[in-house]
Amino acid sequence: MPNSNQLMKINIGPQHPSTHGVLRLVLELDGEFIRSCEPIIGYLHRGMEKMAENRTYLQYLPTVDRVDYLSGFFYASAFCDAVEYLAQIEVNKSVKYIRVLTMEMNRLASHLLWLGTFMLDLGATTPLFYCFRDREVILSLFESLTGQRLMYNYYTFGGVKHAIPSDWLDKTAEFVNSMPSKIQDYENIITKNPIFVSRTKGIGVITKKSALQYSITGPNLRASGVNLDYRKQKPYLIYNELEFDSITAENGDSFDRYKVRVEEMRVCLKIISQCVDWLKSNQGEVVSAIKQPLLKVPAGEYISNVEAPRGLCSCYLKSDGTNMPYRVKWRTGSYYAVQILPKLLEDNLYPDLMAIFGSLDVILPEVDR
Amino acid sequence: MNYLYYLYIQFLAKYHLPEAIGMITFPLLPFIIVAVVLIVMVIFLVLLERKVLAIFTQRKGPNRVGPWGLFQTIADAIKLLIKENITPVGAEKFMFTLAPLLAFIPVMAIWGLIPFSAEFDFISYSVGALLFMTIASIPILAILLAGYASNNKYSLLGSMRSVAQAISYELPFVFVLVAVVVLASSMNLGQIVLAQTSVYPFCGWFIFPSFLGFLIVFICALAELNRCPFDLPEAESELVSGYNTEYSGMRFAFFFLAEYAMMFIMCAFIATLFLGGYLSPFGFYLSTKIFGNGHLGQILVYFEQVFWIFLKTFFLIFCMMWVRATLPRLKSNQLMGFAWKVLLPASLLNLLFVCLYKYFLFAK
Amino acid sequence: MIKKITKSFEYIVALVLGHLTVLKHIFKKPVTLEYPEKKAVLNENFRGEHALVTDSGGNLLCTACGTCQRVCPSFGTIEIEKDKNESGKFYPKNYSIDLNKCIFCGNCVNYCPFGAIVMTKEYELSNQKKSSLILDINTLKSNYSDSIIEKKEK
Amino acid sequence: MSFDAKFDILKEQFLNIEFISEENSFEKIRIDSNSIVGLLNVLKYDALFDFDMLSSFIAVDLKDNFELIYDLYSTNSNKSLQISTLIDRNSAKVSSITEIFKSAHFDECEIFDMFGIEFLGNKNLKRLFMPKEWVGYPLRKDYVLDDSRLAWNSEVKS
Repeated sequence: MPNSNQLMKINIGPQHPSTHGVLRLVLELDGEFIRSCEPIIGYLHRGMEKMAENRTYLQYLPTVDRVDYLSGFFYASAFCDAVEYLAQIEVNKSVKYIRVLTMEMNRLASHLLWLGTFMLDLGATTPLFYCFRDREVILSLFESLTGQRLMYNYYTFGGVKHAIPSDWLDKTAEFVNSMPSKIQDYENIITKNPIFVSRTKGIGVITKKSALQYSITGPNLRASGVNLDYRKQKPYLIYNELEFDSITAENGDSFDRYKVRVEEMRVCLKIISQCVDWLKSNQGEVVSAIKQPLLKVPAGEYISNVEAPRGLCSCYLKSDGTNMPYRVKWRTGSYYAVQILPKLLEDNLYPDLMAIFGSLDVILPEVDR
Repeated sequence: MNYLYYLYIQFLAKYHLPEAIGMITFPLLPFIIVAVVLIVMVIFLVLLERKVLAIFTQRKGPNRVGPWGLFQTIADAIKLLIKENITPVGAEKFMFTLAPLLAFIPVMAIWGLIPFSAEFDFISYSVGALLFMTIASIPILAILLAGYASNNKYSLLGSMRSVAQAISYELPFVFVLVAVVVLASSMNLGQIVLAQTSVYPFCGWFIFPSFLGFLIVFICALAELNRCPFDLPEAESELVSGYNTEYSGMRFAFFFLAEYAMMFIMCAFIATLFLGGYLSPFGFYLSTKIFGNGHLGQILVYFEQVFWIFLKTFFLIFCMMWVRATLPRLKSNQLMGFAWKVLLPASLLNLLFVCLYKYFLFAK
Repeated sequence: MIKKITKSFEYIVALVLGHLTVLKHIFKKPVTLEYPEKKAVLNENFRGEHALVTDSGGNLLCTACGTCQRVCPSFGTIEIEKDKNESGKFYPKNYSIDLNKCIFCGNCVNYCPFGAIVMTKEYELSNQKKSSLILDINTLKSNYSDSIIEKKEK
Repeated sequence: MSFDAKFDILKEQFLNIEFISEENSFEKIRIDSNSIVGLLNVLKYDALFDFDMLSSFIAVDLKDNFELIYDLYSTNSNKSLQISTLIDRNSAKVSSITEIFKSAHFDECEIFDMFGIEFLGNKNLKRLFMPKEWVGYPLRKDYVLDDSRLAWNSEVKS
């Protein structure tokens, strides 16, 4: 091991093309090999948990989408689930189906963006445009449903803001039918590509033990062989009624994380089509009945778990009977993925940094909150 | 060629200029045409690359500056001209300014080597192919010079790596060149093209006996131009942004244009070696059929030959852009390993096969 | 040795397949939208610039009750000056929305008991001065009349 | 092996361990702060409990003292368990659990950054989100938001 003064200390970020937000990595390079890496985070800290303590429940709801702006529905659903449990607000079935439908479409959009930027890190430019072309369809569907493309503010306690537009379900069904061929296109270009395989197979291996040690969840954990999918293990909303399977792979390297996420896109499509069929067949009262702005939630505390695209998102809510939450704590997936990054980067080649970091699907608003 | 000379003298005589001036200036004409065509071609190529990549990804590509975005590259060039030419402190002034020129000038020289038609063979040496390889490797020196002269630790590292990559991919290139020379039994590019003539369409070309050689040369050209799967030096924007970190303004424009001009000429060279240069793929020339065999027909045959070589070159350029659209980047250690462990033995294998093919076919 | 050959043959097939899939996209129409010339079609519940609803007689529905202020997640975005007109009904003398702070969440529209505020489809809001991003009552009224005219044209 | 039987085993090993289930809240095992490491060791490595993942690590400021909630989860038996301790407010010290769960390092740095709770044994405990020279611990209830740099405090309406 060369003594540390020969190492070249460089730092990547916080403004950098491939750090998916504002992460700063201080790397010590020995020629081509990375000897040590220290992530410095906090550049995107907006004080989500402090904001909750001086805002009412309804005021805090729009900011919840911004915890992770690529999967806003998951965090809104976690927060609404917690408040509805504490305030004993009943939510009828069609609202649950709408929530699962929009969440799965959001997961598909988030995975598409991940695939595009991951391939861009590795140097292939065209998959990015194909993924964004497909993601654009989902975003315009969300825009016609909720009014905005990324910051939805569509869920409220006890239902959703407004009903589904008339032709929305048909457009979604049409989109779902067109997607499998597109995903097959991505597989043709990427999966067996010798350069991609040689750059990601056996790189950045997370063993099952270290994954649990660093409490990695979501696709990263399932790629290491642990079959932990909160939609299956602890079914919330109506996941127990839906018929789908959770994908796992064995050796937990970058290639398997890629494989798990691409298969998960197909699972999302299956769930979306089931939800669309159900919603088409039975109408239900969807708009939330709670209209008074100063909602009082009785004292109590609750942890609601939701399977977000980047790992488990659990929202701990403690209320003290007033109309403002007493304490909100967000547990997000990328927070722990950044923590395991230095361990993965040890003694790897410098170009592998992009292959490993891209495959972990880390996004910084989730890490800094 | 003398018919053209006769036309040129008549043209001068109209402005009652003496014939002597004609005699002096006539040899200059091709080089002026070459320079103008090269600059126009490079400007058009930069735009073509962006348009082709756009078509692959269902986009429109630049279409705001001029009709279909034709003046886009001119606008970029003017922008680069206006930008300030910064010379970093502590840089070797003379070598810092020499490097971009060293990258661009050889490319102009090589342009004349390639036979654009039976008559427009501006520089036809008996060792044309060898001369091409030597001059084509001068820009690699320019990269090394640029890296060293810009007094920047990162660009030195980047230029070292891109020079190592270019050299290790030159070796298979030369071995396949030897195979082609064996096939054509002459180094002169004109002869190589003539050796590929045959009555039936296509089948005289050297791509069929040494298809493996064609693939190797295509890959080596990609590596030499630092293009897609091998664009590690530029892609080092994470660590080192390659040798042209410190360059700005017109100097950067020179490096940028040199890269595209080099791409065009490399593709033209591969076309002459393997795809039968200016020979028309149908075995006969359309213009003789249409305009008969008189003087007019003969002249138009030359221009049709120019058309065929440009068509083949643009087909190869399209393939290079097509590869760029699909493949991700190679890692640095794979890059070197691929050249020495795979391409070099493959090129030797190709040389062996070509020699056997030549021995059995022409032994009688 | 045979495994190596089959593997490299498999790689070549994968490469060719990848290239052909990319080539396939040449024949598809471009999906990009040329923004300034063609504009995207927006749904009616798109959350754009705000507008104060006026009934046929031209006076505002808003009774300056302040619910929108209480529901707005960022403090100090909506400023209202309450006043009583001759018939004893409250009306806003001055009503301003500070677009620098507004996050376009639509809470004010959703929880307004009188449906007095509405979000139009206007999204080109960039401006030179930050002060011109503070919409006062007249611009909010004119926004509403513009959006009504637009609806009629369609 | 019902939960109560398992809980009795724990009762013998640890003195002041109690089972809390307040109304409208999830059940918690309350234990005092200096035997946390022992309990977590048992819960993780003992085959009976096998809670191998610390899913989340929550700190709450209860005005008179702090509460730390360890949300454990066992992947094999798909069960989750919440452990809670109360820490005195002014001498906020608790032993670190990074040896047992490596994921706790970031959590402990964040809690130190937000609440000022010292974690003994954590090698480089430093502020995670706030800048190094920040004064005060933002998530404490008595933290006054009077910093002039904050947007809504500045009365200047540009």
